[in-house]
Amino acid sequence: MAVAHGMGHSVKRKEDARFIRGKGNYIDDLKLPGMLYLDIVRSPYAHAKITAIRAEKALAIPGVLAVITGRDLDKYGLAWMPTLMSDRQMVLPIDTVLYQAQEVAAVLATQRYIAADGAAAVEVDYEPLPVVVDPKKALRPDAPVLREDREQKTNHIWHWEVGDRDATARALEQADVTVEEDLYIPRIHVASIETCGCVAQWDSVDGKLTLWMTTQAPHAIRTVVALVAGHLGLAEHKIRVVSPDIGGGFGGKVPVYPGYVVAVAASVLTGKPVKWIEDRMENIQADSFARDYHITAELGAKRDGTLTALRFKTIADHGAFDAAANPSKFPAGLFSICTGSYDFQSAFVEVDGAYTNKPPGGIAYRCSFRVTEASYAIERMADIMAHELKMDPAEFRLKNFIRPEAFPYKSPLGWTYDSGNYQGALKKAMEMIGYTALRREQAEKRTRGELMGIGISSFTEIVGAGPSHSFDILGLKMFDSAEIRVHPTGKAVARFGTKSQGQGHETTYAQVIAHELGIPEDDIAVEEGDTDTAPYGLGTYASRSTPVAAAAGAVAARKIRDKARKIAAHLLEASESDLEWERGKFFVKGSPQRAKTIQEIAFAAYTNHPQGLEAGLEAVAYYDPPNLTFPFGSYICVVDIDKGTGEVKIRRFVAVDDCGNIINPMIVEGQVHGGLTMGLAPALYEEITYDDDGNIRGGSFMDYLLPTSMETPRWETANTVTPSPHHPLGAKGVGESATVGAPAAIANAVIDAMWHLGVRHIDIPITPWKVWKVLRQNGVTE
Amino acid sequence: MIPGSFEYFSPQTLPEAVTLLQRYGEDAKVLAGGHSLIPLMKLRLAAPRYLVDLSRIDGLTYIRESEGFLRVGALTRHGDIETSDVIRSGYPLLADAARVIADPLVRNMGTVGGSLAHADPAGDWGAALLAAGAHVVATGPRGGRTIPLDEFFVGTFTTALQPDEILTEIGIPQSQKNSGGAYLKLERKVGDFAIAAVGVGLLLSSTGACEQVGIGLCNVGPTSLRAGQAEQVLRGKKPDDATIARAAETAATESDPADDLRGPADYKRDMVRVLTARALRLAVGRAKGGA
Amino acid sequence: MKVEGTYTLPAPRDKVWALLNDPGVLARATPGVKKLEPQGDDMFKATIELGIGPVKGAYDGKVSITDKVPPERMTLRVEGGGKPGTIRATGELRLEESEGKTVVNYTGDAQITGLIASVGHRLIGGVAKQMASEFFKALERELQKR
Amino acid sequence: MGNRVKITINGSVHEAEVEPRLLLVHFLREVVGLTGTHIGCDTTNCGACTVLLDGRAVKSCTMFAVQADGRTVMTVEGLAQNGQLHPIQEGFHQKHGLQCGFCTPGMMITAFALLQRVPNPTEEQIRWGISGNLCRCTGYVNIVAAIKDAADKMRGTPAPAGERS
Repeated sequence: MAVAHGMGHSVKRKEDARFIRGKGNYIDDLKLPGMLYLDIVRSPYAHAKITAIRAEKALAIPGVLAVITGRDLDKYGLAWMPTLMSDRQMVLPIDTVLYQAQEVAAVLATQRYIAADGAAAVEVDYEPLPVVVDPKKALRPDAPVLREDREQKTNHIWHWEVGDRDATARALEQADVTVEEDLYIPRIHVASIETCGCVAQWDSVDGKLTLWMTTQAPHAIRTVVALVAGHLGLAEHKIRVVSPDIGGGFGGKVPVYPGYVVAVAASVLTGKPVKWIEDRMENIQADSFARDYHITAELGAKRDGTLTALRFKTIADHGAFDAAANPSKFPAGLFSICTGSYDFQSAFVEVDGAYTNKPPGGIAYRCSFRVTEASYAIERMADIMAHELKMDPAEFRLKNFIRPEAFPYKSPLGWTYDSGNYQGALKKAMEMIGYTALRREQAEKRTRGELMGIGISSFTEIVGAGPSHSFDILGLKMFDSAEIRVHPTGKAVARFGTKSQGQGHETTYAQVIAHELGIPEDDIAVEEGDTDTAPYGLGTYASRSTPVAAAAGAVAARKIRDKARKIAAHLLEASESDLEWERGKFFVKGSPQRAKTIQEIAFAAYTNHPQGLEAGLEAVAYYDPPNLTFPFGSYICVVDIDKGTGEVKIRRFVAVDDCGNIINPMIVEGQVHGGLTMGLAPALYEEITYDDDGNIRGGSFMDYLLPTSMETPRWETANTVTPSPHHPLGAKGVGESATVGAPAAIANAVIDAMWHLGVRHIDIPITPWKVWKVLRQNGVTE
Repeated sequence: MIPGSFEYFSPQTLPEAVTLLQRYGEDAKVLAGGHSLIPLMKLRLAAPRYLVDLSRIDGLTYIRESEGFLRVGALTRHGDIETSDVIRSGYPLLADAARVIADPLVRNMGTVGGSLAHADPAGDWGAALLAAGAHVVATGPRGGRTIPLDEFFVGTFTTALQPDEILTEIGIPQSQKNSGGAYLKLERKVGDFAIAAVGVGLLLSSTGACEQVGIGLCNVGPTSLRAGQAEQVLRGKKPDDATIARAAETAATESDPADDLRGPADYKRDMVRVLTARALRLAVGRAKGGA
Repeated sequence: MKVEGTYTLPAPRDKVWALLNDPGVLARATPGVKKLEPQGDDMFKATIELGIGPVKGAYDGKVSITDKVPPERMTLRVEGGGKPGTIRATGELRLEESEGKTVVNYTGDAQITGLIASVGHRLIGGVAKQMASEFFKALERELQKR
Repeated sequence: MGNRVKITINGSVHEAEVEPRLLLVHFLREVVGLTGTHIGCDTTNCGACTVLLDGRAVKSCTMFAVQADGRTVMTVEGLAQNGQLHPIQEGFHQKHGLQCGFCTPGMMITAFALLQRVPNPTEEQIRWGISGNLCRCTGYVNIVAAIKDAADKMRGTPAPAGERS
C-alpha cells in the first residue's frame, strides 16, 4: 500500500518512469499535422551594416515558403522586443548586426532539411564596421558607439553602487594589510544538453496562440507575449504557453530569444504550426551567456587577521543588448552578497554595465544572478589575504566568519541573512577530508619539489527570488503558487507555477504535500508548465522552487488541512479545538481511535460536507516570501599539478552543504553533484572568448569543453542542517549552491599549490598552458 | 545541423568503388567511418556531390601479422585496434594511440584508414604510425601501390592519394624482442584533439642502444610530423637521460605549432619536449621488458 | 591573426621584384586563385577556389598592391568572401638581397570571419603557413621558368 | 533522389525511401517516430544520440540512415522487454542516475554496450566507457553507481543494500 513519506526521505523519482523508457516529451518530440520549420540565417560579422538581403535563390528551392527579415517584422512592430532590463533587443535587424551569429533572417519551409537549405541559400551583403569586444575599451570616450538606436550616445549602460563609499575608503586606508587583485570571470554558457526551441500554433478560428517552448517561466512568457504582441490582437486569455519536459535549463531557458518571436509571427502569418529548434552552435553562440565580469577586488584586514573592509569595482560586459534575465531591482543582481560569510565593518561595491559586439544576455548559469561572481571573488580574495597574512586559510576563515549567534545578520551591503552556522560546515569538511594530515603531506611534498594544493571555499548564497520589495519581472511580483485539489477518493492533483528542468519537482512537491496532508506521494499528481491549468507563477530558476513554490505548496496544504479539520469535526461530532492532527488523520484528543483519515475526510468533502461549508477540498496559495534564504557550505579541494604539462588533477573534493531542512536527501545530493560539476567546468575548462574581430572562440562542443566522466572527480558530499526561520518548511534551496561554491575552491587549491613560488592568481579557466606559463615565469620546469 | 544533398553509392567490391572514384573524380569523397567527414558536411564546410561508402566491401577489416608486417585493414575501427590482443601484446605504441582517439563511441565507428586519409594534423594515427615506421597501401585503377607514411601527408587534409585511389591497408614492421613504443597525448579533456601528442617506436640492440627509432608528432604543425633529427640524436646511442633530454629538445625544435585555444605555440613546443622525453622513457622501459 | 616568416628565393632582388609585379605570376602563384582581372593600377578582381581537402569553397575577392617602394617592399591586400567565411588580409613583403639571392621577410595580418574562423581556428594558423610556403615555392618555379 | 533502406529497429523491420543525407537520428525520430533518441550537440561530442548499430554503441547524428541499410539498430525504446525494465533502466532509477533525462537514453545505451563487453566493470572502466556521453545535470557519480548496480544485477550478485560505489 502506498505510504506517505514526507520530508527527509529519499523517495525515488516519479518522473523517471518516462525518461528511462525514452518517453519524455521534449520540445523536438512534438509533431503537429501540417507543421512548418524555421531555420535562421546568422551574421558572420560581429558588427556590420546589412546592405542587401537577397532571398531569390532560397525561395527558388521547392518547399521554401518565405524568407522573413527585420523589415518584414517591422511592419508589425516586431523588429524589436523589450528586455527585462529596460533595454530593447533586435528580433531581426533592419540594417545593422551587432554580434557574430546574430539572427539576420528566417527561412520558413515545409521540412527541416529544406529550411536548412533555404537558410544556406539566402545571400546577405554586409559592410563591416569597427568591432569592440573589450568592455574596458568600449567605455573609452573614443570608442565607436554601438547602439545608435539609443538616445545616450555611449556604450555605458548603467552605474550601480551599494555600501558606504567613504567609510570603506577610510577603512582600507587604516587597514594594517590590504590586498588587491584583478579577477576576470569569463563568459560561459549553460549548454544544457537540450538546446532551445518552440512550436507555435496559431488557431485563426479561436484566435488562440498555443506556444510550446523550452521555458523555465511559462507564465511570465505568456504575459510578455501579451504585452509585446497585444497590438496584434494577442490577448492573454488567448495565449497558452506549455513548457514540456525540459532537457536542462540552468538559466538559459529563462529569456525570450528572437527565434521564438519569429516562430510565433510565422505561425500567425501562415496559420500553420511552426517549429523552431536551435542547433548547438546557435545555442552557444547566440543565446544568453553568463558571467563576463571584470572585477577589481580589495580587502583590508588587521594584522591579527581580522577582516575590516571590502571594495569591489566591476565592469559588466552585457554584449549588444542588456538582456539579462535578472528579476531583481538591482542592475547587478545579487552581486552585493559579495561580503560572503564574513563579518565586515564596511563594504562598498560598484558595477558599470557596458555594451560590446558580443551576444546579449547575462543569465545565471545555475546561480542567482551574479551570486557566483560574488562568491568566487570573495573566496579568492579571502585566500589571497590569508596567504598574505601567512595564516592558514581555514584558520583565517574560522576567525572571520559571522558567528552563529549573530543571525539574523545584517550585512554592510544591506542583506539580512536568515540563519547560518559557518564554523560547523567548515569543521565538518575539514574532518571529512583530513585537513591537518593533508597540510603535513603538502609540506613534505614541497621539500621534494612536488606541487600539491588545498583550496577552501566557504560560500554564502542568497536564493529564493524573491520578496516583492526587492524583485519583480516587468512589475510582476516574484511570488510563486500552488493549487492542490484533493479528489473524493483521497487522491490529489497539485499544480505549481514553477517548471522542473530535472530538479524532480514531481517527486519533491508530492513529498511536501504528503508531509503536510499525509496523502501518499504516489497518490499525488504534480503538474507544472501549462499556463491554461497551473496557477500563475514566476518559474524555476535562482534556486527558487523550494524557497518559494514548495512554501506555497505547504501553505496551500495547510489551508486544506484547516478545512479538513472542519469536516473532521463534523464527521466526528467534536469541536474543532478538540481535534488533533497526526500526519494523515484527525483524532479526538485523548481518544485516538476516534479518528478520520484525510481520505475519509476528502470523501466527505464531496458527499457529506457540513452545512455552511462549501463542498470540495482544494486550495490555492500565492507565496510572497518575507526574505530570501541564505544557503551556505564549505568545500575543500585537493589538487596535484603536473609540473611538466601544467595539468591540474583534482584528487579529492569534499562538499558540506547546508540548505536547511531537506525534502529529499537523494535529490539534494544529486543537485550538489551536478552543481559541483558545473562549478568544476568554468574553473578548469569552459570559456567563450572572442578575437579582436568579434569571432567566437568556443562556439561548439568541439571547443566549449563540458567535463566528461573522466575529468569529473568522485564528489564526496555531506550536510549540516540549519533551518531557515522564515520558510514554512525551514528549507532553503540547493540547486545552485555547488556551482556557486566550487570554482573558488578549485582555483584556491591551484594557487595554494604554487603560492610559495610567488603565484598569487590565475584567472579561470585554469588551463594547463596558463599553469605552465606561471611555473616557467617562476623558474619551475620539468 | 543539416548536411547538403549528395548522391550515395555503396559498392560491394573494391574495383567497383575505384570505378566510381574514377568517374566522379574530385567531386566524390570516400566514406569510411564518416566521423571526420560527416561533421564537416553537417557544418556545410564540405559538400561532396558523391559519397562512396566503403563499409559494404568485404575484406578491409583485419589485424594480422604476415611476412614481417603487422597488417591492418583500412576499415578496421579504432575500437577494434584498442581491444585487439595482437595489438595489446605486441604493439604498445598502437595500443596507447587507439585508446586516446576521440571517445569510445567515435572509436566504435571511426576507421584507421579513414582517419589517415583525412590527414587532419590532429589525427592521432598519423603521428603514431609515423613513429611506427608504417606504410600504406593505396588501391587504384592500376592496382595497388605502397606509400611510405613519410611521403603520405602532403598538407592539412591533403595526402599523396590520387582522387581515384583508396587507402586499403596499413603495414607496420612486425614487433620484435626488444622493441617498444608509447604514445602520450596531452588533451584538454577526453574527446578533444591533442594539445600535443608524441608517439615513439624503438628497437633496442643487444647492447641496449637504439637500433631503430621513430618519433611522430601530433597537432604541432600543418600535418602529422616526423621528428627526424630527434631520431638521429638517438640512433645508435644508449637512451640515457642526457640523450633523451637532447632528443626531446630537438623534437621540440622540429615541431611547428600555431597558437590556438589549446595554447600558444611556445607552450606546445615545450609540450613536445616534455612528452617526447616521457614517451621515450616509457618506450625504453617497455623495450626492456617492463610494463 | 598574424603570420610571419622568411623565404629565400634564388634570384637577385630586381628579378624577384619584377616577378611579384607580374599579375600573371601572382595569379599562378597565389594558392586558389583561378583568375585575376585588372581593375586599374595594381588592383585586381579575383576569383578564388580554395580546397583544403574536403573543405572546398569559392570566393570572390579583390587583390591590390600598395605602398610600393621598388625593389624593397610592397603591401599585398586580399579581400574575399564566400559561404565558409570572409577574409581581409594584408601582407607586407620586404626584400633584401644577399649574395645574389633574395630574402623575403613577410608579415601578414589576416582578419577572418564566419564559420571558418569559429570552427576552423585550430587549423587556420597551419593552413596560412602552408599557403605562404606554397606561394613562395610557386614563385621559385616561376623563377626557374624564366 | 530517394534511396530505399531496410533497417531492423528494436526487432521490427522498417523500410522507407529516404534522401541519402538523412541522418540516422532523424530517421529514427521523424520517420520511425522513436523520439527517445535525442540530439544534443551536432558535432559528435555529446552522445545524446547514441544507439546500438549491430551491437556497437554509435552516435546516430554522425551517420546517414543509408549507412544503416540492412543493419540492426537498438534504441532506448528497445531496452525494456515485455514491459519489464532492463536492469540498466532500474539502476538509473534506483541510483538517481538521471535528472533532466535528456542524455539518459544515450547514456543507458552506452552502458548496455559496455556491460555486454565488460560484465563486471570497475569504476574506472565505467567512467572510461561513458566518456563519450555528456551529462550536464548529474555530475556522473550517480550514473557510475547506476551502471555498477545494473552490472551486479545482471551478473546475479546484487550489491549490498545502500552501497554507493
